[in-house]
Amino acid sequence: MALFLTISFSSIATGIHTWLAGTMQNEMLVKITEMAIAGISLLLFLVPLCFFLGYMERKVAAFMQIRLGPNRVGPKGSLQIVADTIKLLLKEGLTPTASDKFLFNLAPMIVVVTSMLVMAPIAFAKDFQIWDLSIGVLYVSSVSSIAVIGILMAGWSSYNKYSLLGAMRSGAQIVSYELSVGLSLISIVILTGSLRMSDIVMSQENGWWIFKGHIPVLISFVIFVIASTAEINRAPFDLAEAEQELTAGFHTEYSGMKFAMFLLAEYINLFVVSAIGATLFLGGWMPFHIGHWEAFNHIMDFIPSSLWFFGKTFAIIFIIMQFRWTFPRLRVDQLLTLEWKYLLPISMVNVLFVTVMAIMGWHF
Amino acid sequence: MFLKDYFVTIYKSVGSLLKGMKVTGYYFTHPKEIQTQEYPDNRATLQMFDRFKGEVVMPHDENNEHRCTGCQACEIACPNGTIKIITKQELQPDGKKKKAIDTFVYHLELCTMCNMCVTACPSDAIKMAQTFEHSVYDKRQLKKVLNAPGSKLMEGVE
Amino acid sequence: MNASTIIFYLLAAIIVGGGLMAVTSRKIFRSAVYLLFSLIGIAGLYFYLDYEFIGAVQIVVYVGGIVVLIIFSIFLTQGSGEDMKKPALGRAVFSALAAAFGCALTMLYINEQGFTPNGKPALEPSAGNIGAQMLDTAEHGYILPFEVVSMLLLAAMIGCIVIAIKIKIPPHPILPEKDDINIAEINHEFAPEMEG
Amino acid sequence: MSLLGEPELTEEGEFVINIGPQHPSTHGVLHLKVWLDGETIKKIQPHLGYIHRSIEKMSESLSYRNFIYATSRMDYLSAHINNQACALTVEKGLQIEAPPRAQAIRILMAELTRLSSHQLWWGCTGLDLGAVTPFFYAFRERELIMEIMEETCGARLTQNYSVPGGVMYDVHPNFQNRVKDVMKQVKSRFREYEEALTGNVIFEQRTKGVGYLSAEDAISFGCTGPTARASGVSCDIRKWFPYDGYDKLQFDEIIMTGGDSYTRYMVRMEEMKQSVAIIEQLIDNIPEGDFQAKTKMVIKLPKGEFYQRVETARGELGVYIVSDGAASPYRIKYRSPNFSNLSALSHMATGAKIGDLVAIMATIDLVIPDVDR
Repeated sequence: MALFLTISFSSIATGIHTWLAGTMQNEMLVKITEMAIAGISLLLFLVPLCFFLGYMERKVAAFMQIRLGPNRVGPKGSLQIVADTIKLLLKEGLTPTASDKFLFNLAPMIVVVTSMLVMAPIAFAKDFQIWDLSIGVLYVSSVSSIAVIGILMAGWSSYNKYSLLGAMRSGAQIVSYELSVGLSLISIVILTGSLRMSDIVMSQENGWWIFKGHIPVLISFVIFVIASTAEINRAPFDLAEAEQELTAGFHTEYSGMKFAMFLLAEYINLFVVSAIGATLFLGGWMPFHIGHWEAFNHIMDFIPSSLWFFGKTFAIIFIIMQFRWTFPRLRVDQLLTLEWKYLLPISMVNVLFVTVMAIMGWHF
Repeated sequence: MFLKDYFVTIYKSVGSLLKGMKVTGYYFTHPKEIQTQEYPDNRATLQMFDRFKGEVVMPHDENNEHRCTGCQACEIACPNGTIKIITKQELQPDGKKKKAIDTFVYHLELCTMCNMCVTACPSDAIKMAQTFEHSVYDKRQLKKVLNAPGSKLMEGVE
Repeated sequence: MNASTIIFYLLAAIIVGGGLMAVTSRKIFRSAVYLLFSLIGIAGLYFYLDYEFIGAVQIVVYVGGIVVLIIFSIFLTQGSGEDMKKPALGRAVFSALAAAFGCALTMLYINEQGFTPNGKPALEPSAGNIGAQMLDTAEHGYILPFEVVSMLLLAAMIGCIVIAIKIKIPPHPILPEKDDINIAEINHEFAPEMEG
Repeated sequence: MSLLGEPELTEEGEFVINIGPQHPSTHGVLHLKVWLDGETIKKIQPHLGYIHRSIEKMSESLSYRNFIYATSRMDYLSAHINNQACALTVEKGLQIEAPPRAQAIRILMAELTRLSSHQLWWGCTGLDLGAVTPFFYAFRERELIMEIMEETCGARLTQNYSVPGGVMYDVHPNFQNRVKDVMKQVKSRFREYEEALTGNVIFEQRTKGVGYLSAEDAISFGCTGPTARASGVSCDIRKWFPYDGYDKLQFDEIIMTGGDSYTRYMVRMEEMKQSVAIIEQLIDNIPEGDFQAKTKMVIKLPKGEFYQRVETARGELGVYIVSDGAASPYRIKYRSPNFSNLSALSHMATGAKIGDLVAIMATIDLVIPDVDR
């Protein structure tokens, strides 16, 4: 087990590449095969992940609501979500007659593909990263902004007034909250001096930013969690689907597999924002280190880096889930008030503080 | 003081949100509070209240005797026409003819469990049973005959 | 033909095809979506050239900003779900000519340029580099355009706010002061009615 | 024909959506036609009749004993209070009064019903505003009250426990102990309700200043119950026209003057506490004696008109019986609280957002079968 975890991802990738290059003479074929391998392995990771998140959400909700949750299919109901997926797969995918069929079918794909693209620069463990590009943080915030178009498209093309209202709401919401997310990410970028994910993780070798950065980083972490909950359209910011108001908002008309895609995208997004929060504020795969306590740091290093990463990510996921099962939903104007009157000014001032802190070197 | 109000609002709001999260967090960490009754699994231990109104039944004793005289008080008392009693004239040992029930038809599908028939019955012939799993695939099965075949009126019940 | 050529032509096809479809589509919302493809294709081209920063900025600005705004304005347009009318023949011919001449001009300049690879590796766009260059006043600094653009955006924002301000609709009924309601009086009014 | 549907664009920028009859937050088959300007509501037109079962007409062919059971299906959350109202009307016609024990049992049951109804309403309010979890907490306590009902009346929702002249049978031997236990638990949970929903800043923001109804409007729309009392109108039938011995009990009529959704919410929360107080006063003091007055087998009311009003969990329920001396009523009319309260909805929600509409509907606490009957 330990041996397996110490094999770095890049060495596996190089091994596969040399083997493929050896067997196939054609350079193009090698590239295509590698792309296919990367895509399939990502899918093989994502689908079980989404199953787990779906199961986790149900169980968390159930325990908070003094229920048992799914407990029929599989041990402790763990296969319930698989059964549900099979049900969704077998269901008829309805397309409303009056809808714009091309866009109606395109929208869920855009949403899913976008959320998968954002996975690229995330470091899952030590040396385990799909694409360590130099502007990782900027890439994440840029690519995730495409998702809103998928939602707008879904709402528009459904030929349904509820969908349209939901799409309008989510458009206003995502565009606004992107600012706060961006600003809270920037505060870490300022402290690190790099947009590269691996640099950001390495900079937390002697302590995570949430501890090193005093109160300003704590504030930006809180703002990040709130604003990214809004970014991924989860309660209490789920105005785009707002069951009690708009029945299901932008995906009212979707059924079967197309609906499942929205669900898939929601869980991938949930994982992605939590992973980014964990990477930027809680040190990603970096074990818990305290300054110069060598012995303590050494013990912490024994815990595999992937465990650290997933532990932190799921802690954030749990918080976001608890939000969903605790709070009432905001109204559309209050949503924008929260962003423009509270989160944005605070995070702007906060960035100023962080900058001063970074220049003066007041962090550890 | 605008700024003071601003921060006091934030402080109070965050406080109230954390209070809410404390409640859900408490229940998340205390699985003993779970209220779910796993219904089909707890059938063996499930105890219905003795007054629970499940369906109308006519108790018979070991001699296959019931207490229904066929007075039709229940049929009149029923608001929905759930009960239909078909009577016959039975020859008594002393040569007199006496009214007795032939079939006591009970339409469970029409019954609202209002208990009017049971209170109307002068001879306590019918009562409410505690069964509650009434679903069937064919609704004709819900039309029941309450008196057992070959049953007789109990001695001494007028 | 190797893999990178294929990728290049694929991206080029997406860009050109998206642009053509955006112009020729009869449905205005679809036009916006085709434009989106075209813009994403350009971003892909930047990524393909290893200019990740430009690619990401392209997505942030054009896809996340401009296309979303276009879609929003389409939502606010009356009758936006209808097919647009076919343009008059004269207009179509004129537009086609303008596009052709523009294309020819660009081709001319590109051919004159002659593109010699300089062999140097791409500049590493670290956050520090970007920041330094953006705020530099020296030869390759961008402080002036940066400031001008921000002024322009400010002006645009003020314009938007001015346009968006409507004549105020009567607001939601405001709660009266507590003293406004005299319970005893109301009860007095209510009581005779209740005696039935 | 535009994608939005041209015919309904009655004015520039105005568009119409139909909320219901199948919609998660209408709590039944209510259909609201809503004219919108963006998200702001300009007008609401409720369309009724989807669940009309002609209970009134049906009652004309039933005897005075039998028609009561159908009222359980009107406002099914106040089923016992509806039964009680009918029984009281018949008693008025017969000029008899239920024995003291029966009266006390009826009040206890009525207050338990009110409590359980308000608990369900509390959960649903949270649910409508997007907080799913309080719903389950509310149902936990409601379940205990349902168990009391089940043990004594034999049914959880449609009890049919009140009959002309008293109650159908005496309370269960366990009744008093069980009620005391449940009241202890219910009281201890009020604090949790406050933490989970009442004090929550999002909840306050969603309900404060939303759906304002002035006292004058409340009276002119005929609103009753907590909806009117939150606007400062004193209209508790238990105080104004006491029945079944409510005048012997100590309790407060909750009147607040805010008039908005939050005040309606607070009125109901306080009423729950009052119900608990009433139950605690009475539970140890149930008089001994008969649980039912002697009535004839076939009840015949004298010729005339009889009217009796009671306070259900939602407001004033009036039962109006015209008798021609026969064994079944000549005409029955129910004055149901929800119908009048619903009529104020359009007035309250005009100028609010769609999200507010849900909050307003939640705090009026509509039960649609009672609107349609």
